Amino acid sequence: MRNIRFREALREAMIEEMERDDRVFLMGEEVGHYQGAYKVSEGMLEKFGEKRVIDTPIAEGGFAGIGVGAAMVGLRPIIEFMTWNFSAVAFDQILNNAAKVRQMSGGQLTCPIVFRGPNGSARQVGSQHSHSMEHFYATVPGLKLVAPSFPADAKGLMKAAIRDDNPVLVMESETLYGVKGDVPDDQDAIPLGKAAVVREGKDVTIVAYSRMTHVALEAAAALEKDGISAEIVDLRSLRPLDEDTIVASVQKTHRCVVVHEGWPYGGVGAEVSDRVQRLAFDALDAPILRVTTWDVPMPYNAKLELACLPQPDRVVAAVKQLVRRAQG
Amino acid sequence: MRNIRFREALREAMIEEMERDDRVFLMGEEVGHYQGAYKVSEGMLEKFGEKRVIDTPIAEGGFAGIGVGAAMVGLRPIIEFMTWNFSAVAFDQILNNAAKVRQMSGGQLTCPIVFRGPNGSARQVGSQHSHSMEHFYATVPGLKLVAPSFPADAKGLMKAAIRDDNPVLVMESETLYGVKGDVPDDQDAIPLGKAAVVREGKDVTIVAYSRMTHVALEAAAALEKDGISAEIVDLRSLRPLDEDTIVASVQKTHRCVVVHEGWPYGGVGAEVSDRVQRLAFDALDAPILRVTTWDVPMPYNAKLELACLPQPDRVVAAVKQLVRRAQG
Amino acid sequence: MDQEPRAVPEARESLPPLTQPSGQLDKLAGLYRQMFLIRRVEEECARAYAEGKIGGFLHLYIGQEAVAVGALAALRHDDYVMTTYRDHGMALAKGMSARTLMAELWGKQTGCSQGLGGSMHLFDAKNSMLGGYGIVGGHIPLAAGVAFASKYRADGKVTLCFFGEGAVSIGGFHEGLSLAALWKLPIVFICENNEYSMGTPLSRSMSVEDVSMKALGYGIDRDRFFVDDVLEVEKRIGEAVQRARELSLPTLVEVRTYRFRGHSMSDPAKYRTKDELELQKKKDPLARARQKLVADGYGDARLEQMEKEIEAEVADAVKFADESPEPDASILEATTYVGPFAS
Amino acid sequence: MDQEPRAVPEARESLPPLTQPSGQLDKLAGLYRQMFLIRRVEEECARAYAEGKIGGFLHLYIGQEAVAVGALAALRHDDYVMTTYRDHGMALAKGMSARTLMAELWGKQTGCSQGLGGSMHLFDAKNSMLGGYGIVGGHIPLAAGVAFASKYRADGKVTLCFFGEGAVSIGGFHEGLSLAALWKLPIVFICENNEYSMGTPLSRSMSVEDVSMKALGYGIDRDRFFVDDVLEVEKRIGEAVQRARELSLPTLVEVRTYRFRGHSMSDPAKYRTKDELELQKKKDPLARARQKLVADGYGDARLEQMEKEIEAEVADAVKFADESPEPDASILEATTYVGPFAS
Ligand SMILES: Cc1ncc(C[n+]2csc(CCOP(=O)(O)OP(=O)(O)O)c2C)c(N)n1
Ligand SMILES: Cc1ncc(C[n+]2csc(CCOP(=O)(O)OP(=O)(O)O)c2C)c(N)n1
Ligand SMILES: [Mg+2]
Ligand SMILES: [Mg+2]
Repeated sequence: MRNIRFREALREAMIEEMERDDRVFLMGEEVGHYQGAYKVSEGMLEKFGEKRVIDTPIAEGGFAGIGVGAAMVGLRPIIEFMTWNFSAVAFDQILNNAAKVRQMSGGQLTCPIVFRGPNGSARQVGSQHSHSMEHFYATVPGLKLVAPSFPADAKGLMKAAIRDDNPVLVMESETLYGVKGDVPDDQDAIPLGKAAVVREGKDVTIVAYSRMTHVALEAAAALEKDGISAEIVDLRSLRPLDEDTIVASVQKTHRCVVVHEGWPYGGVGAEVSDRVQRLAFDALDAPILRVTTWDVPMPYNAKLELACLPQPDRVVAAVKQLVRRAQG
Repeated sequence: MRNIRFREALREAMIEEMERDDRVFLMGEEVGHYQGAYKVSEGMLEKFGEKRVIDTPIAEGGFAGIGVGAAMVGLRPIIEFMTWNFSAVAFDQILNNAAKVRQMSGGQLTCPIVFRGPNGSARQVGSQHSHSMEHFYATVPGLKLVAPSFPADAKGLMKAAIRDDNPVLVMESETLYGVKGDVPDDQDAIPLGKAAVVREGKDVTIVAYSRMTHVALEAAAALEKDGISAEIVDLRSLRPLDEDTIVASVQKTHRCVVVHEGWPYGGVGAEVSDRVQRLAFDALDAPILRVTTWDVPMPYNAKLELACLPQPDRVVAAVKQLVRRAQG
Repeated sequence: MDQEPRAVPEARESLPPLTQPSGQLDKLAGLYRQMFLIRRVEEECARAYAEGKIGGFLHLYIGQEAVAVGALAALRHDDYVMTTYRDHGMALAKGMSARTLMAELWGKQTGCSQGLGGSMHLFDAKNSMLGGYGIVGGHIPLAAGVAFASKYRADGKVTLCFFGEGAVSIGGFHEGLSLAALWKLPIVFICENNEYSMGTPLSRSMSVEDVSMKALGYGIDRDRFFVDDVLEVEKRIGEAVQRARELSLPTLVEVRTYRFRGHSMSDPAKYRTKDELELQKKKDPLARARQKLVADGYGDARLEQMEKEIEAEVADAVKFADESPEPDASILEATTYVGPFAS
Repeated sequence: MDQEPRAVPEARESLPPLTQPSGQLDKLAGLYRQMFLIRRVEEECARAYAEGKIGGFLHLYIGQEAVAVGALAALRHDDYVMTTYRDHGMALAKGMSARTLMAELWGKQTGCSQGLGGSMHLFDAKNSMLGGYGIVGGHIPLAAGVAFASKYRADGKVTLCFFGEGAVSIGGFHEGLSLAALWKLPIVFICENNEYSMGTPLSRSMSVEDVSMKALGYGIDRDRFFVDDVLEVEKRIGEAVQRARELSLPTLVEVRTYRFRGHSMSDPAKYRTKDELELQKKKDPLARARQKLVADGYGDARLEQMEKEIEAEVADAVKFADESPEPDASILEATTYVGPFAS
């Protein structure tokens, strides 16, 4: 067991898989000579050379497409978006090619590719750089999508993503890259599609992923002081979505709060909400509530940004609203 | 009152607004000399000339951006996507520029633009041409989005969209263009954000929009034969979403089925579901069900395509499941 | 389907007018055979479309056959091809059988994509036909990626990427060419300039009608010619293929061609005059190749025999498509994901 | 803020070395003043960033000031400008006050965008500064749209669109230029080629280092020069502005420049050597302009006076930004939609 940072865990996963399989390569802006915009790929160019760690010009649509084309003929690319925000210019490649090539070819071709990079808000980077892009991609059949919260999961899910024969989107978080966590020495691939109960509780289920799992943990600690016991389901994988684990938890707690970054309209949170009300209708003592980013473009001002983002106190308030309602 | 086609209603709205305000122009692929890929803009080039009805090369990102830039300095562009599918290559322009320019400029600039075109499946046009793009856009604050079901609404909402000072996305349907309906002679703008109860009923609320309103109407007729009375809420506007009308209906019927084209994960349907369970929790006798396109890329084969798309019988089955549940 | 194997590029010498060694004549006959097959298959498809056997969009290649046939004649069997929705000619020239193609257009399970893709998405992995794509320009980066893989693996393969002149205005064209040029990928970009993108003539889609000029900005080689003679197409594309294979350098080739039908079946093509069309039809490269064969002494009888064979092949394919079963909904999940479905 | 009005382009004659009519000298002094203001504002911003008063990304323009100042000197006040996230120089040269700029970077309500946009998104509608944008290449079509509006209204205005050489590889560049060329829009595309896009040197981002070569593919005029002398920048951009204004023709201009700081505050710029940086700093156009003024007899005293004024202006702006209130959350909805909020 070692205590390492999130970015190191991701890097180890990529390095181990690249050592295992020479069809795997890493491509993106500044991944090589610059050592990665957020140092996730630090040292990888030196280790694998320019053939397998490839710096690109600024052309996300182009190199995302190059990745898909290379995957179609048997390579296993890892395409880094410097941040997922920039995938908006590559949206068509992911929606129309990565996700569809298997279907359009009637199963003749597959697209074993990983798209990865930091997602969601960073700090004060403004409205064009603070998108939670999972809400656009999780809806697309043909894609898988993971958003780990802890270094061990980051490593295990990244390895699974690279080995998967489908396009897998790995959404990291700039604000988690420095976070440390225990990672088993022999951390292997973690199956995609399994949520983790990262805290047991009996009064409410808080569903979260990525950075919001940490927010949920803080909220749960605060709630505990008020005698409310929160269970936290860390989704880890957004597609496939582990509805069994969510539903089992709600069957136990009878209340559910979903916490995620990104705007409230639709998206992953609404999907979780829809499934819970559908699959655990009789178990619910109160409506499902969501704590999300406010429904506005992200402001630059630090205080307003904090106000927009889900914080522990907003999670606490949502939980208390449910508990009060059930009591009153 | 005149009985005209959906495409004529759209055209009349554009013509009337262009006559009213010379800052309004229409731009897109084949809108002029070719008379529109689906003939929505037929005759408009002859009427307004090449200055205001502008054929573009195939460069959706480019001409969407040109529209946004022109809107920022006071023109009022109508940008036609030949189909909304092709907006995937313009996604960044809509997400990052149209929706954000007001916020980034602290309110100094506005973006009075309309993006429009047919959305959703047509017939057997395959997986790259059958997207229901509303699920990607309705989530974005800064945008408004309408998806009318009938010619009168098409005309009224299009007029409102053109007069609105925000970016408004008008999602039409190729399969509705030929549908006829009564349109008042003096049809004026219809306020954005108001749903319409297009059929009254007492046992279940069916929420739908665009082509699916017609499917819902068929389903309701079939249900009536079985003694089930369905109320249909035609959303008309997806953002703003008229939750008051939906909730009022569910308060009355105690059951809700949402019908829409597009994949089930997240999206408009999940949003409706989330709001209904949250705002009408105590009124619900059964979980909200959704009838959507199957969770796969759209197949070319005609029978499979029909199977994938929401059909009246699937809506009927969902309603009966709810009714049975509440009884049993 | 026994289809004559495509002729392999042998000699690079330029061809003297009409007195050719019989090898050349046989080769031309082989190419003519392919062009004629494409023409006849598509004519039957047009009929089938009118009968409602084919749905959705149908973009015919009639008039442009010499491009696919000539260009692909310059390839090895395992070289790659990608193109647009106007892909029937490319698929047949790359070795797909008429049966497989027609079954796909009929939406049948025996089609190349099991009836899921239809006319716009013809894929044939075993013949390295990597598909027809519906988003204009979207496949250009993909093709660069295929060429990237060839370079990565040093497998010596070349990728041909076809697109219409309408695609030249879109971002994907630029990004694909930029990256291929920067990374020196073994690819040939072939712009089939048929003078119209839907109803838009060249003059209203591009400020510079000479598409090949774009190559200057990327520092890659370029070529440009009118498609009259299928053998000339093979030769010119062959040079670019050689540059890709031997030097790993991309080329942009603009071929000037013409489509005799509308953009798709729903297009009455009112944007051009009858005279224009008639003039172009007089230059039909298919007819030209046949005339050459006749003039060169290939023999009417052999030609008619060949054409009869093809008629039979096409009739058989129609029958095959008619009689094939439709796909079952059970294939949808398995063609969406490899392995368990992810919802 | 009283800022000296930007000099207006008067004469087109080429400037003899260093003996100039006093009008030219005053003009150079005015441009120097702007460059010095930009330099000093940014130096203070760097300090404020270190102190935590500014958050997020901060991309300094230090070293490139002569581009903004020279280019904008060729404009009328109501001509339009759009640029990237590296936008401080552009905003100041277009007439934004240091107060308004710094307040924005401090995230204050008195900032140009009420503290919502920050460093990357400086907008100043009344000065026709139409913003800094964060998505590389994304604003290039917007700028074409602004020029489209000018042509539509025949308002005689010209749009300048600035971007880095890193943007040349992206689709938005190509689409923006294609359409502007096809429709003959009154716009000047100015590529500020500062040799690096983040850590990537030219050689690894473009197959053809001469960005202006791209113009050949669009059939538009082009220009290319090293930025040493701010007056030369004004003259060369002025020619393109004139072409836009009088003939409604776009131009692609590549200016070779250099940034003295890292890409943003978090970039230690390890990808270049100290020697390279020192060499470039010796060619600093700001210092060069000062030397010219001194050599030409503008007078040390006047210069020092000017610099003192600017120091005061900057100090005042810092104080203003420090003391300004933060925006209230109540502005968020009203800056998302005009009129009622739409959720
Ligand atoms: C991004 C995108 N925009 C629009 C379309 C609709 N569309 C399909 S084909 C076509 C014309 C293409 O013309 P060209 O590239 O010249 O090819 P051709 O059809 O002549 O072979 C258009 C506009 C599309 N498929 N994709
Ligand atoms: C589409 C997109 N991809 C990546 C980025 C991240 N990014 C911001 S600036 C930059 C480098 C741009 O270099 P250049 O265009 O030369 O401008 P400079 O910074 O040198 O002024 C990159 C990669 C982005 N903002 N947008
Ligand atoms: Mg064409
Ligand atoms: Mg640069």
